[in-house]
Amino acid sequence: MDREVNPPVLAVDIRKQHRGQTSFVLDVSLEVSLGITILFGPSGAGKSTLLDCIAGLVRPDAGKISIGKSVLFDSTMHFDVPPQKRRIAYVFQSLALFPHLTVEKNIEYGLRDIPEEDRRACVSEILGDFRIEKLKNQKPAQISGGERQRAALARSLVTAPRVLLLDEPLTGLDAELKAAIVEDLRAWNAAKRIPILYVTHSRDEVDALGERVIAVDNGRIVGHGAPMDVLDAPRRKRLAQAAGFENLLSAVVLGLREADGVMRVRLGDSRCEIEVPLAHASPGDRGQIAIRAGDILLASERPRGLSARNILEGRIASLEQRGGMCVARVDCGVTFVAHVTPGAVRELELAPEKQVWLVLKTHSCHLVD
Amino acid sequence: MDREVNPPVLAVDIRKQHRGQTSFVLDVSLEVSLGITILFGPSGAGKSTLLDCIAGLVRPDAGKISIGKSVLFDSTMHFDVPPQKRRIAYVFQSLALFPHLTVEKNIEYGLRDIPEEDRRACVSEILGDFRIEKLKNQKPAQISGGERQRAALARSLVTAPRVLLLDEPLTGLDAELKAAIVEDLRAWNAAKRIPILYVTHSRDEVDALGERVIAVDNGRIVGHGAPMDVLDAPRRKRLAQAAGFENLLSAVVLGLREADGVMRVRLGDSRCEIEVPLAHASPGDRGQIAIRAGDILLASERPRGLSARNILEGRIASLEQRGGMCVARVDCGVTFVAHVTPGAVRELELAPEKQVWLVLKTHSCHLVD
Amino acid sequence: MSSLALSFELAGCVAAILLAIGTPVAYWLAYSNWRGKFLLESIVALPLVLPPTVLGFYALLAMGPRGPLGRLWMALFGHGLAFTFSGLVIASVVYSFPFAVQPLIASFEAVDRKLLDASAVLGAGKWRTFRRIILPLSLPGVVTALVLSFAHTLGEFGVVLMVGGNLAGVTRTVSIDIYDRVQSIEYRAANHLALLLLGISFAVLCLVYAVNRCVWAPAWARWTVK
Amino acid sequence: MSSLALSFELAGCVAAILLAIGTPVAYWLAYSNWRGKFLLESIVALPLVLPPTVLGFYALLAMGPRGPLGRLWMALFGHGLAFTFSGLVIASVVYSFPFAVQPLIASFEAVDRKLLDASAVLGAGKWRTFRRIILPLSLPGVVTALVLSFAHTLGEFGVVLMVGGNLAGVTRTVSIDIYDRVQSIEYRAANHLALLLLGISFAVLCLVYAVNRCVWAPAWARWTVK
Amino acid sequence: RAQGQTLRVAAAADVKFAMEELAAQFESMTGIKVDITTGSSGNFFAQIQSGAPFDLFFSADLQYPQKLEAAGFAEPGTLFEYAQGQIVIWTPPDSTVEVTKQGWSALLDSRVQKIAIANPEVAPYGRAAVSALKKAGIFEQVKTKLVYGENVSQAAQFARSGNAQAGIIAHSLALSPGMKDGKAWEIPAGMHPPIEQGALVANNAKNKAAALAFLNFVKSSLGRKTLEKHGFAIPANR
Ligand SMILES: Nc1ncnc2c1ncn2[C@@H]1O[C@H](COP(=O)(O)OP(=O)(O)OP(=O)(O)O)[C@@H](O)[C@H]1O
Ligand SMILES: Nc1ncnc2c1ncn2[C@@H]1O[C@H](COP(=O)(O)OP(=O)(O)OP(=O)(O)O)[C@@H](O)[C@H]1O
Ligand SMILES: [Mg+2]
Ligand SMILES: [Mg+2]
Repeated sequence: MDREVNPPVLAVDIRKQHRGQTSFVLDVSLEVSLGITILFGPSGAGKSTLLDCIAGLVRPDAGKISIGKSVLFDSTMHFDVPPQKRRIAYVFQSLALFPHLTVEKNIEYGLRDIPEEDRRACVSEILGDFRIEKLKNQKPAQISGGERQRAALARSLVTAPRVLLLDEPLTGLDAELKAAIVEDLRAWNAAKRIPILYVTHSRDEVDALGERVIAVDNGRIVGHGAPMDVLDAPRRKRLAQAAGFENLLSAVVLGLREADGVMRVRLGDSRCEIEVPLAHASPGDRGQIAIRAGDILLASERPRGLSARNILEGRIASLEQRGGMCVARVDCGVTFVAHVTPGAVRELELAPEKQVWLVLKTHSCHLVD
Repeated sequence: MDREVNPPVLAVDIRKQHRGQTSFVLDVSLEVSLGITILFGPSGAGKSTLLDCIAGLVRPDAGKISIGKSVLFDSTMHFDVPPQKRRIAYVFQSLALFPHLTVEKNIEYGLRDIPEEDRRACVSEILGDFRIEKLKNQKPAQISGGERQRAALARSLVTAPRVLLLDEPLTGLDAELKAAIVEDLRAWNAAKRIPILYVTHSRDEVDALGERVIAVDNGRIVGHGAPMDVLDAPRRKRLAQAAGFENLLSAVVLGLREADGVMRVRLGDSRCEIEVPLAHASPGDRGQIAIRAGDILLASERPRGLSARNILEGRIASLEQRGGMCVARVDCGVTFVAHVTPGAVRELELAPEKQVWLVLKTHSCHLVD
Repeated sequence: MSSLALSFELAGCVAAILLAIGTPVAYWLAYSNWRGKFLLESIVALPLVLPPTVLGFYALLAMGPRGPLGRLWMALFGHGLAFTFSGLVIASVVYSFPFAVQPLIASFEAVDRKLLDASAVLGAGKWRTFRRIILPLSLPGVVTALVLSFAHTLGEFGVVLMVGGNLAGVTRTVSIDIYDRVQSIEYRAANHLALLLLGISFAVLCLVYAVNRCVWAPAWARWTVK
Repeated sequence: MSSLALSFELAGCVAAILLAIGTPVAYWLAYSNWRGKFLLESIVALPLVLPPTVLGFYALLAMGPRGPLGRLWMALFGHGLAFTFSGLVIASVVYSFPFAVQPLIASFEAVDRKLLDASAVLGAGKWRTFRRIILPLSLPGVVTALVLSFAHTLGEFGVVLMVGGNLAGVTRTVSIDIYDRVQSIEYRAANHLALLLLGISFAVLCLVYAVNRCVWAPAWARWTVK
Repeated sequence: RAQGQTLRVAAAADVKFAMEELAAQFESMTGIKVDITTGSSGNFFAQIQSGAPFDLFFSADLQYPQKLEAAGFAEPGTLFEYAQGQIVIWTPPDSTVEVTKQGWSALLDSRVQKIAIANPEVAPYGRAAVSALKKAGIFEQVKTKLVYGENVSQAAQFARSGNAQAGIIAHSLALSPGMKDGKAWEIPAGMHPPIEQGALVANNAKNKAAALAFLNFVKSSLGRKTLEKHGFAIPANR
């Protein structure tokens, strides 16, 4: 995890058990540096609870929270800064727009020590950015779900926080809007450079925004680092599924080729052998290989002159069209799931029983322990 | 749009203007057949308003709504069946779980004419399907956002409705859960065969569930048909963006080759020429070509022996890593945006200024008018 | 202490009847779309502005042999309404009506409309929605209505005196009893009785509030004054 | 009609003071985490259970030259508290306290806690959160509190009679005036005065409710009895 | 002349009309305005002890003024019995019971189902009514018909509104404008202990001279005549 020298970094080390809840305990220790850190993990993992603790809305049972040198919470000192003094902006998963205030008044709410004129300018700029100028005199009950989402986001972003917490801020927006707001967020981030914790389930948002990812599961941190490292080389099966790996195959390590940075593994009980990136393993070790269905290419004749090393011969077991995509199951001893476009199906004349070749890049194959 | 012979089909033909709203008018006429129909459109398009009207929560200004032969609303007859008599299940965008009831009681709420025993069985089955058995005695304020989403979905699905309306039911769920629930929904749909209107912004969900798509924009229906036809060959620029096409290039038609089902177009002012699927157009016509960044392949040397017809030579203008993906801008006279995996970047030694070839399948190129 | 028992019996009856009558009225006032309903809301509050004995006097007129209510009652039951326990109950219900209805209206109105929509969509009719959603979510208002009408009836004495005629065991409530003792300068006795009344009322109210908290607290009590 | 003016002045003062005092008390009772707060809630309702004249009697003792309040007042202002307008106001405030506080508590408690969290996170302190979020969202409860305490003070006469001494122009409110006329069997005059009082009160209440509807209705009035 | 002065008089409800006439006469003679507050003697008793600004107190009995004097709230030597109350049996004008002819037996009539009297525990008129009933020998027969008003005025209202078909009320009330259309039978004074009504000047009276003057006016022959006109007897010992 990269650390900058002096900047205000959010440091959290807390334990929290909800009252009357025995099965779930949040027990995490993390540092959030400047820029956007993605908080990623399955539903019920404790992401919102963590943000609630940081914002001061839920009091941890024990631990410490600080921004740079300023301590926000310390259970040993019985020290607890109330939320309104923390200068942490937080977009709730449930939005919590004020139902009796117009969109404009909602957004203005957090701006008060600012001269009237600047405030107006501020608000009307962000209304424009988020394409909700037209709605500024509507109340939350009178606007659409996506519009509400944007209003809630705008309400938090206009303030000048020390830390920004975003709990799934872009769910429910269409791709175009999402892209536009992602751009705004990137610009905002570049300008402000504060620690931002961003909860999302969407791989697209991770790819578009994430500088770092912290993976949470069942109240614990199960990984952190660059998005690729955390999400594309997942360590745990559950996370692998969460990140959308359709193929999860058991494998046994055959041999390491350290010079090339690869190792050879055999899949399942089959005779399929592939090359995967090197890992801390020794021959005979067992593990799982995760591969995205979209990372697998199909060819109708044995490909030549390609840089890809893993080429497996197989037979199409089934072919199913799902909306704009075809899902092919290919039996190569083990069964792979591959996504191909309908165009490719037509051009390659793919059909059940047809012989095909799978093309797998080494780095599309991830070892999971 | 496919029509089955006799089945109860939801027919809607209504006009609705919100009180005090002048800029937005919902004015639609549609038929929803058995199975899942996706309602797709940008934020504020009027999707939720349409569902509200169908459910009877908002009274249209004029028009008619019926299921098969049973009329639900008819403005000319001043006929309006109240929502509780419509037997339409509806998962709200805002969920609206009852805050004072446990998850289990929430789910039981819609079941009443059923014997106690069956009801228990029903509820415990769906609790299991949606992986919320553990939470059944929690209240909505005590569970996570995703858990709430599942509870709301379960609450509607246990009833035996004549029509099911789902307003973004899976946003905020992680990929694994989403996949599981999508499977449940498919099974449910196969078993019940009732008209289901499903609002989503997610292309994944469309692909996984959609038998048909109705595209809405600004209160009007702007397209309907199979997902591929509506979303992959979008007719309007705005929809193209909404469906996630990163490349939107102006083009002029050069000539038609009807036998092959393709036509040749030139992109922008450049000399770039590509083949795209045939459309109602004549040489000289202008239009837009939409291409997904993920549909473009890069090669470091001129590819040979591939079935793809469109191979463009260009130079990498910029290369930017975004999380687990690299975004390459390639200048071929016009600039293309292509997504490549970091693995490919390494293997092909991609870098700014490097000469590359773009590979575009014909059917990845869509004409937009 | 028969006057004490009588008072609690009266207050209990009145509170129960008020809840039964006030709830539909409040429901209608909270959810009706009628534009003129503020007129009705105002009328509901009107019994309050008259001094209780005066209201009692008008009640007495209405219950008298020439009054509509008195004649109706006579036709139905063969005896007059004034100076009976039933008469007391009716007059007290009229007088305490606003205390029951106003808090109910306010809390019914505060229920999130989206939940009512959700209930309707799940097939629940008005009655089921009311019983399962509106009523439980309005619990604080219902408790307020109950407490105000109960306590107010306990303490009421103007109307009661006027309509009841201060008959020991029938219409002499504890508040009249205390009043009489103050009037006849038996301050010690008055003090004792007043303390007894306060003590019992306090116990009853504590019970109501404690139960209310237990039912209510777990799900909601999170935001607190720090 | 000086007694009428006096009544409205008194009711106005009392309602204003009650709102000012009742609001912080209700706020604390609604949001405090203290487990014993149901005790306080019960105490708040207690003034109701005593008959008004008896409460007035105790108030008179407290405000008299030997009472603690009377002595304090004398030390501060050089004159007694009983039989003055100020005395009336204080006694009425005590008596109508529950009518103001109970509806306020109920409506404060009904405000969605998530909104209070949102306000805090946006940097608003308790006061700003109260003023901008809790108060506007509790408007129906505030109106109820205002109406109940205003109307109840208008109609109150037991406490007022006792503490005020029924002095023309100083402490003779219209309800005492009407009461006097009923007592001396001047029914015509009593009826006239009562009608006048009802008429003006009705107008005032209509105004309050109509304004309340206008402020409130547009955003919320969607779910209606069909 | 004491122009512009105002006397505040606390008077029991039963002497209200007499007091108003006395006040008018006194004002026309002296120019001193008299403000009359009517109410319950028990309340006035408590209020005067708490420093109520009344100059004079005309009670409905003798007990309250005596206690006030004993406690030092009266101007010494001013306490005197200004009148004695008388009681009547009153029936509403539309009553078919001929009370003026039947006297006591009217109360035994089956058409009389309720008889209103003042609460004997607190009101002197109530005590007088009960002892007169006992003297007449019909108390046990009518006991279940009795309903009690807080004071004699409320008893009058019970009868007036028709809820009680007869009432034993103060003669002074029966003569008041609102009641005089009914029928009244005077109960002989000997049938009940005298209803002695005392008056006094409060020791914190602002204007003692004027208060004494008013007291003396009540004692004067004009004062007596006015009281008698309103249904009071003048005690012999005065
Ligand atoms: N009650 C209302 N009063 C006035 N305008 C409204 C009301 N509800 C919705 N609108 C407006 O109507 C339009 C359509 O809203 P609707 O909620 O149907 O959109 P939507 O397609 O569901 O969008 P989203 O994807 O953001 O949920 C929006 O412009 C919205 O601002
Ligand atoms: N107030 C509460 N009382 C008891 N348990 C709670 C409470 N809030 C949350 N939980 C539980 O704690 C766990 C973590 O919840 P949290 O809201 O932090 O999850 P999350 O990671 O945000 O999930 P999602 O992606 O679904 O929003 C869940 O199992 C939830 O049921
Ligand atoms: Mg969450
Ligand atoms: Mg919507």
